[in-house]
Amino acid sequence: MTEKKWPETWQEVNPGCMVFRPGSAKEYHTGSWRAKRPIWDNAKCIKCGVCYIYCPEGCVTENADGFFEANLDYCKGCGICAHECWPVAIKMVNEEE
Amino acid sequence: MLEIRWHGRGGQGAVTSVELLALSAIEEEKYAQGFPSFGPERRGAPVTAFNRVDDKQIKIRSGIYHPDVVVVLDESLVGLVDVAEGLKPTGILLVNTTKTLAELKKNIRFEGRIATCDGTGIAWKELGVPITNTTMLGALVKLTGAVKLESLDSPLKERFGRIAPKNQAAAKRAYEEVRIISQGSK
Amino acid sequence: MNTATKNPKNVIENFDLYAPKLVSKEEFFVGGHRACQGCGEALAIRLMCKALGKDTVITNATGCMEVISSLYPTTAWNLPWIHVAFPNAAAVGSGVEAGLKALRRKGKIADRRVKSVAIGGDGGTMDIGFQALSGAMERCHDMLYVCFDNEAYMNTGIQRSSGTPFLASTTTAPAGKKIPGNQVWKKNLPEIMVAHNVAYVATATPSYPIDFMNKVKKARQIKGPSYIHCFVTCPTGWRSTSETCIKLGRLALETGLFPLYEVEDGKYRLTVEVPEKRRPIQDYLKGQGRFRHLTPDQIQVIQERVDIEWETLMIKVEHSRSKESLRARRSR
Amino acid sequence: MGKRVGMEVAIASAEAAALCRFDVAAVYPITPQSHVAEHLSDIVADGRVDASFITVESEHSALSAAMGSEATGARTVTATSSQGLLYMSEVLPITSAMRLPIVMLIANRAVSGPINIWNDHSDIMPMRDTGWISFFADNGQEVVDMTIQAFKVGEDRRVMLPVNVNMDGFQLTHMVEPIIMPDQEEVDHFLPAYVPYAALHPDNIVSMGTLGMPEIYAEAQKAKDVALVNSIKVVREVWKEWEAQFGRKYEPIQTYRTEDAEIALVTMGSMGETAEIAVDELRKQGVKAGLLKIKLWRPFPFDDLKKVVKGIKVLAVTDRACSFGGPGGPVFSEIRSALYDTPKRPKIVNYLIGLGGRDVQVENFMDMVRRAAKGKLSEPYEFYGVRG
Repeated sequence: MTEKKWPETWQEVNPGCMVFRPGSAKEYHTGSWRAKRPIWDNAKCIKCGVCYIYCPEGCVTENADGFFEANLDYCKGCGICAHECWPVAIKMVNEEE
Repeated sequence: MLEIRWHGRGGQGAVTSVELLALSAIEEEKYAQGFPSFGPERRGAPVTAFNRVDDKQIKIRSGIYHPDVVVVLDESLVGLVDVAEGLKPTGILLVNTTKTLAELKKNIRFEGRIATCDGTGIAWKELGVPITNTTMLGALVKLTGAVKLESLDSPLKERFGRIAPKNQAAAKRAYEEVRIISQGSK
Repeated sequence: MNTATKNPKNVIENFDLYAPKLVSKEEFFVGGHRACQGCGEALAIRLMCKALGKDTVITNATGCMEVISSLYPTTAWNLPWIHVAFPNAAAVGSGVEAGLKALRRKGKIADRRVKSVAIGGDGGTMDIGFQALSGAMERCHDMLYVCFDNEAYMNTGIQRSSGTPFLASTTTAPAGKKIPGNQVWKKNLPEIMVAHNVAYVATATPSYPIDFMNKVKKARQIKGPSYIHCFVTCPTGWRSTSETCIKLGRLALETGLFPLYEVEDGKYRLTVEVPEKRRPIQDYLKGQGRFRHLTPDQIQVIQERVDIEWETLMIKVEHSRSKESLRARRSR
Repeated sequence: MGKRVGMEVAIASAEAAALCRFDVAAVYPITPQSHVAEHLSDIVADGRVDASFITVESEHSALSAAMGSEATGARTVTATSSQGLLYMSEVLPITSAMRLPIVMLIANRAVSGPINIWNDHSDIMPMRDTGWISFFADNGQEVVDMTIQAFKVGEDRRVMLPVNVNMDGFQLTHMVEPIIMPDQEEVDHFLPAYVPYAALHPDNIVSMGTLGMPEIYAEAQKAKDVALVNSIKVVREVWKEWEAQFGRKYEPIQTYRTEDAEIALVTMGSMGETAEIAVDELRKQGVKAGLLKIKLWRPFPFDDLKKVVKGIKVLAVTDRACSFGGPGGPVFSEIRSALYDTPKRPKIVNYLIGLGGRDVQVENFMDMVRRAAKGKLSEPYEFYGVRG
């Protein structure tokens, strides 16, 4: 189903305001909400994935080396990952730093 | 157009009677209506139900106030409710009773034709229960010719299945036994 | 510091260290949604969807999760999803189930099981949606209902619901000079669901993600009604810091306030062990602004209630265990 | 070509839904709709239609469950009346906004209070702005025909809107009368299988019932209104097809003896046929009377109305509901508003009749016409026959 991302006119609004683009909320970047961002110290990381599982945005992903990182387009800077990281490998730093 | 009012008590099957009569008439390619009085009455309370039968399409959907026929399924209603209310002078009052005209007249103010039938007696004998709706239907059919007696067969079968023959027998017997006990003053 | 770090031994028993790594990386509830920073409910939904997998239809009651996930023309959902109104998620979900069942039976859709899952907040489930939930569960639809209980109407601004705990301050049961917050005890909905003879009832929290996901998977398999009561932190409504989202859920367990258990065919079983010596309720209450006004006496009243509820649950668990062993002995 | 049967109209409406091979029925019983609910469940229990019957715990859930099943692409029917319809009111506009073509059979009944189980239109009238297509039936035959037509109109891709079929409670629902029931093959020929625009299924993921911000909401409302307004074309088309196949003609406003009429009654629902008799009687007395029977209430047939009132000097509009504190009954205010722009509009008077099951007889309709012809009523709208 093709549809315009943003309906300019009433004719372009989908019947019933249905959305046929699953996961399209990705178009909105919540990264701008962030005041602090998480930084991983991979030397301390045990690759357990607790940061991945606890992220409300689902924005922490595992890289090729098995370490984890946050997609800053979506990270709101809640700090859960840093707080829950057992080996204390994640630190929240101010955005401007 | 023939307009009929049925008097019974909630649970005695007056509504079934009007349905069966309407279905029989429609089966004969006639037009008919059958409808209950839409009251809050429950089992035991005096209730009424109505029929219209005609050869032409029936348009009217308001109530029936001046019936051509009144059928009383339960003789205890006579005197309790004004069963002859609005009944056309040329109409017929049919009562399920074994009472004599004189006895009935004590409680009925109607100068037209009166017919009786021992519907309860017939129902006991034919059905084994004192439910008189199908029985009295037979009597009504005889008096009015609203439908042919045989036309009751298929609706009765549809409705009662296995015990339809008993109901047919009861209707037939009432058809034969109903008597006009007063031709009225007119 | 998080409580897990403080009691690593205890936690490791309940939380397989590397289990998170094994959890499916597929996201069915994606970033870009507008939930608050550190939203426990958004996290819980993300985990629930992972456990459910793709053959699922979600029915969402009106509430935060619907609002933050479905701003037309976008959606955070990677699953078929429907929202109708506030009180009727269970009813809509039951219709989804009936529709899918009929269409599958008649060969109009693919011949495979697609699970109907209805979700709502505590208000949409325990209050305004209660009748619809009761009806749907009683009718034995093949559906799962998950209540995300953050203990107040957070979507509309932290008003009191029947899920609000005793003495918590909300915007309609505020901690006033005369009346110190919510005056009644929280409604025990899981118990009410057990009374519906629902085949599977469980409590959960995203603080114990593997436990939660296992319960969702179990409920998904059940061919009939199942109910999960998921306790979720709302940093905004609880006036707690975002990063303590997980910790508060853990403290709710460790204090015995919100034990994690499941009830299968009427049998109770704890799924996450609670420390022998439960933490004092004060540990849970202190990090939350909604309880800041409490006096020591009031905290003591809450402690006593928690103790009683805990013991009551333990009796049920014990009773279920002895019933089990009795049955086992008989069958031998 | 169908079979002429005697049948209670409520049962006939359920039979008509069965001819449409519904997939799901979600119904909560209420007087005088209950025979519809019972008979739908009979049909499912007997396996005459392969469907699910959901015994919901309320009307709110009835329509909610119906929405859930319709959203999966299942052809879904529900039914209600009176308080039940009001209880559904939260869900009604969402059904149309989400473009789910559910068919609802409504046994019209008065709204409390005082509580009253009898017929009038005070249940559907407050729901007129919810975006549903509304049919009004005069008799059992129309109930059956309209039920089948409703699925075809609603499911049409140019429409995709829910449809309610209004039948007067008791006056129609509890009436045994002759009805020509179409054959299954005829209905199968008329009504194609339902192919939904979108359906809840993992094979084609959709989000339904999304949030409309202020930048979207107004556009969405406009889109819904246009869909409803334009649906009249499809209604006409479907009614033409129906006439061609079944020989029974339907029009948004059916006229009776209006060719040279100077004064016309306006009715909606089962009183129309009784009013026809009144017109006949008045004609016999030399009164140039006629009758307009509104069959399509939403979308309102403005063009049809303007056409049929040409030459009519007085319209006596009957309403079966009161718009408290308003300009008159809902049908009246609609008609008056519709004719405001016409250069030679008739004088329009309003009678509120048949409220809460109050019987209206031929003589009453004749009286209404006679008095309307004479001139003004004492009030802007009259509670006809009310004592005091």
